[in-house]
Amino acid sequence: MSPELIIALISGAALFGVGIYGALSQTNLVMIMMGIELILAGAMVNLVAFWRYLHPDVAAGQMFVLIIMTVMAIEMAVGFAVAIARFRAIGSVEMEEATELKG
Amino acid sequence: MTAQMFFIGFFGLAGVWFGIVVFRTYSMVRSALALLFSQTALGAMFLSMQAEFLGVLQIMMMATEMSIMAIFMVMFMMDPGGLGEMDMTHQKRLSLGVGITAFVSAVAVAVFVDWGPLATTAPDAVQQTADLGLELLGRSMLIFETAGVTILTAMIAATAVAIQPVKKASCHES
Amino acid sequence: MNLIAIAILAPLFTALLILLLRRTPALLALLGASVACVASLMLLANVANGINSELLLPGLPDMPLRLIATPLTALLSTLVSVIASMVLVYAVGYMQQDNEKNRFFATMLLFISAMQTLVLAGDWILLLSAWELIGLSSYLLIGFWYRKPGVKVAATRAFLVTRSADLGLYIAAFILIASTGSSDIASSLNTSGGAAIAAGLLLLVAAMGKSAQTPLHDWLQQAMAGPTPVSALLHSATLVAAGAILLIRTAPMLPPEVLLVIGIVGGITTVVTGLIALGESDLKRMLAASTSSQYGLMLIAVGAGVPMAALLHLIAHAAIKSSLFLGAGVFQHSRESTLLEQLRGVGHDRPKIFLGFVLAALALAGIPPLSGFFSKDAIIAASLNSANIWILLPFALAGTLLTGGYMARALRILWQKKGESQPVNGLRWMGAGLGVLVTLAVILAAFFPGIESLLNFQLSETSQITAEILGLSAALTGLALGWSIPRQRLLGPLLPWANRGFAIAGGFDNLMVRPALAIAGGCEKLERILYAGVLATGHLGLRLARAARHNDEQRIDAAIFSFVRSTINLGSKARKLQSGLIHRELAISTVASAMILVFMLITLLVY
Amino acid sequence: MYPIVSITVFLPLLGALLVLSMRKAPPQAVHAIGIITSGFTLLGALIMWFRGVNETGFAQLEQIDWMPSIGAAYRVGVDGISLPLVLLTALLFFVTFIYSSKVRKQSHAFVALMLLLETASIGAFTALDAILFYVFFEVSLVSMYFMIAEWGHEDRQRAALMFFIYTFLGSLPLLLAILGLYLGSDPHTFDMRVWISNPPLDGMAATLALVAMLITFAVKTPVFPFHTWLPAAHVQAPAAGSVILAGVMLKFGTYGLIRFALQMTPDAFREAGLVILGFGVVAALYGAFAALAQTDLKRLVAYTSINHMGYIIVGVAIAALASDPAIRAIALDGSVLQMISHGLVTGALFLLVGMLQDRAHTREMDQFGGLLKVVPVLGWSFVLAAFASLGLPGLAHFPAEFQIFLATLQVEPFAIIVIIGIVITAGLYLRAIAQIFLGEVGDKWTTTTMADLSYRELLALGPLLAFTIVLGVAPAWVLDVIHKTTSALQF
Repeated sequence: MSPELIIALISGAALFGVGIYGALSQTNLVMIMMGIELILAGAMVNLVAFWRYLHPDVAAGQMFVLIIMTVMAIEMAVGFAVAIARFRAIGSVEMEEATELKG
Repeated sequence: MTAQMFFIGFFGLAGVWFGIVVFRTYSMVRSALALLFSQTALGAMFLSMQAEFLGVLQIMMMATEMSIMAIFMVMFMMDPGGLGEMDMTHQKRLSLGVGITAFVSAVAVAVFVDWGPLATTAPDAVQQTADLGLELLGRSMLIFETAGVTILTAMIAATAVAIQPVKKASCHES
Repeated sequence: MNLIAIAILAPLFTALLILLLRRTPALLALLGASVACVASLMLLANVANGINSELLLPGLPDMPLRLIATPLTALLSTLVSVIASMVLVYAVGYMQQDNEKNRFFATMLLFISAMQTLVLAGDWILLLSAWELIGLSSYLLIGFWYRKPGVKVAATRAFLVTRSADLGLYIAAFILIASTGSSDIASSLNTSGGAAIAAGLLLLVAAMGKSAQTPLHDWLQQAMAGPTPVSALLHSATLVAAGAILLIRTAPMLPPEVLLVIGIVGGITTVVTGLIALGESDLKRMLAASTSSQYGLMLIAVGAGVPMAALLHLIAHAAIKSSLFLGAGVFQHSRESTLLEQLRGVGHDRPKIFLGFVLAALALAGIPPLSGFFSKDAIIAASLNSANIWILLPFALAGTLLTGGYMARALRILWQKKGESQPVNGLRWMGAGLGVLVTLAVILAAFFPGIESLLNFQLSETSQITAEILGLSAALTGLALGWSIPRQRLLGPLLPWANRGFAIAGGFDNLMVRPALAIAGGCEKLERILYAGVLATGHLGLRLARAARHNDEQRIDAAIFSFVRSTINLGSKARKLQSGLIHRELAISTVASAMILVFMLITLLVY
Repeated sequence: MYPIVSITVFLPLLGALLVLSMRKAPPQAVHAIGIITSGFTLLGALIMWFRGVNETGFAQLEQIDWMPSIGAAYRVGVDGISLPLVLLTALLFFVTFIYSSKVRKQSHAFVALMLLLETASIGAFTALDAILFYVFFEVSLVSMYFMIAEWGHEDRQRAALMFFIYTFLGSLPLLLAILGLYLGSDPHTFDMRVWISNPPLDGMAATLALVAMLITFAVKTPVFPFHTWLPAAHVQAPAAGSVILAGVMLKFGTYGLIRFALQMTPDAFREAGLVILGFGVVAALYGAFAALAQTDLKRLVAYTSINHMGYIIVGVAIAALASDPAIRAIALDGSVLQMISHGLVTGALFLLVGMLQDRAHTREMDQFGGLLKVVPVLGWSFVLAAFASLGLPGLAHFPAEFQIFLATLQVEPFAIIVIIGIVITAGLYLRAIAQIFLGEVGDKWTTTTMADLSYRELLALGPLLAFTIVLGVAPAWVLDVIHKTTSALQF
């Protein structure tokens, strides 16, 4: 049993944890988006590792990676659109000030 | 201790390191660049895992994406240079706890699960790409198309959200 | 068209006609009465030729109403119609002043047709109906001047007494119908035994009521409140006669015990009411009392087992008494009063009328050759021949004596002294009616043989002479006494009692009215108690229900409100949770998903 | 061959719906609708009358399955006992509508309620299905409750409460009895014809059912001591309500007594006959005496109707006790005819009392005096009605009471004491007439002008008085119909 998979998974886990920390801790919309990017990246690493070391003959693994990339792209686009709108509205993208959704 | 294992470990470490760097700097630009590097490292990691297509795709996408992001940083952030050491974080302890918990649990799963025999060899690049193509246009057609349509929708929506509301502008002027 | 129907319906239709046209009531009335008169005379002729006719009408199921024309009924019907027409002729004059002639004549005609029905009735139901109807019409007539004081009491009293006595007729009719299974009178005449005794006694009660026999006699005197023609009709041939007629018709079925009772009742009545008449100070009331007394004599005859004698006296008395009343009516108009004191010497002012009055009075007293003489002798003879002669004869003689007495007294008072009278208009009509009736009273005796042959009945010749002697002597003694000796000395201690009408124990009032009212009062009390009780239970129930409802509402409301309050609190807490800060939401969702993950992991490990 | 019975039953209901549908219509129009509808209903009743009844059983049957699973169906039809009652009901409602056409207080609701009441009444008399009967019965009670509570006089609430208590007490046992009969019948059915042709219950069960039914009908009739609701309700009810209550709804009790108690549990009824007879005698005499004690004219009339209904109870009990079918037929003829005549006479009397009250605004008899001079037509009408009510021959009550008493004497001679009642009623009516109409004109009425009967009132009163006389002079035309059924009755 060779440790490649484990190593890959651990790095994916690390990315995931870092991403969560970032997403939760940052006050800036863009930074939060970065955190999310990292989370997704962690997921991607795992998927690729699984494909490579468990079912290299099934292309579905790679396909899932593609889907996640798509999700990242979408997240970027929407996130930046929102950021633009907010910036235009109140001149800042600080999340501390985004309390309109307060119930 | 094969070369592949070394490269995987190396690039993974690099990606994680740059990922951490993303939240360690006080400058948006630097964070964006760090993220760029992290993503690129991952791309390299993919390559070292013999997923050529995905690796290349990752590097290209992330390069473009992160450059766009850097531009936005410059656009939006106060203090792009990050010279004033202002803290732009909150609920640090919670975030840290959650992050570490997630990391630990994931590692635990990765370590303690019996993954069975690993595949030693992977199909070569051409084969992979062909398989992927067949996969996409065959079994996973629906998912693939859905993803495409979703992207389109997201682009339109993003544009709609982003452009300045005309009516409001006119109100402003008058 | 059947003669019977005409005799009954002619007066009825004219009455309706009067009520509809509201004009010339007198003419119409005379017309109707005369038609009825002609019809009943023709009936009599038919019967005399031996043609008995019968009329069946649909009545109750299996009990048809029947009208029969037998010698007896035809004779009575003739009597009724003749007397009634004469009285009507008189009434035309008498009522000239009155402004409610329509009602008067209509009621009179109703009365006549009811009486015709009564005498012609062939079954119990019809008899009973007619019996009650004459009660009604007499009520209406006695109460004709209903605004006068005392009139309503008199009318009510008359109807009530007769109605209560009528119960006897009701039950008797039920008994007879039950025992024979048919409502036909003729067929029920041959009942016998206990049924006959019971029925006979009950019939006697009914007859006592109608014929004003003691102790039910006082209503008749009060009935004087009505107009004089009414009294004349009432006492002569219609209302009062009904009782005697009933007994005469049912005589064949009466067992001897009942006959004896009838005789005794008649005897007591004739004496008691004779004394009352003698003590009376009002002419019309005196005549009324004498009516009771005369019908007492008839009952004696029936009791003696010779109903035909009673019938003869009934006929004679009808003519006599009606003429007496009519005369009294004339006197009343000329003095505006009926008190004997006021009427002193009125005879001088109205000689013709007084002559008629005298004739009638003598006839009633029983002076030959007037009709009363023969009929009274028949009665006395009957009592002579009867089994219990020693009971009946004294009564009969006493009655005759008293009759002479009060008539003589009345004549004397009416003739003595002078007084001034006022002119009376309509005297011609009155005179006409009175004249005919007086003539009848005088010459009626001539018809008696014819009647006897018609009813193929022979008064017993035996002891005829004795009877004549006894009767005549009694009558003459009575006349002499009455003329010569004032009533105070005649009656002595009896006088006040007689003036009180020999009311036994307060009479009708104390015996019947007061107990009834007392019972009614008791019922009313019980009623209030019941009412209160039920109402109390009802309120109690309502109060219970209200309490329960109140309680329930309290509980339920409390539950509902507490629930609502808690929901609201929960909602506000939830609002606090929703800070709207992206990062916080994010943290929450992350933690939550972590929990979910842990949960899934645990389940994975467990299974 | 139209289903004339059903049409007659539901025509008033249609009228009521029509009235409710046209909220805006003026009161005159509403009353016109009421009069016309009831007129057509009367027409239907007359058609039913001329179609006649059968020798045995019921005629003019109309049937629709309703709840087949439990054997309940819409069954209507008439026999010699119910047909005259139907005619009476239609007539009374007609004249009542004419009389109350002056009601202005919520005339919509009034007319609608009356029409509903008419449907319920005719339905109750024609229903041949126990469930149907019960439904109509209840509906009538409820609508009468509202009638009293809404349009009554000064003390109506208490009277309505009284009425409510009694109806509440009353109709529950009937339901139990109906269920008992239903469970007893085999196969289970609510068809009253089946129950009549072969009574389902016997022994103790029959006795219990009989007792239950007797309670209900004793309250409804009413019989002493269940009668206290009657005077209260009558005194407080509006004149129209009194007429319907006395003329129609009291008949539910006696009709039910014959139709249910006598025909469906005959043996038990025969055993209890003497008790029922006693109740009847007591009721009759008590009613008479209590009426004698009244000073309020309307209460007086109300109590006399207790007396008259008592005669009916006596007649029915006698019919049960009689062994000879002829006598039984006589008694039942008398009882049914008494229902009709009581409806006519008492209806007329209550109308007259209402008219008197409208004029004088009092019902205390000693307040009046000499009114015969003031309002002759009203006075003579009252005299006629009063004499009819005290059973004068030639007027409606005489044939009925004569038959009842005749049968009574033949079956239970001691019970003939009930005949004292006719003297008491005579006395109290004569006293009432003397107090109100005879004597000097009360000074109150010399000053205030009192109008005689208007055309409306004459129109309302005329038919009743006319029928009263016709029924008294020639009872045959009704008695033949009744007799056809009663003589064939088997139990």
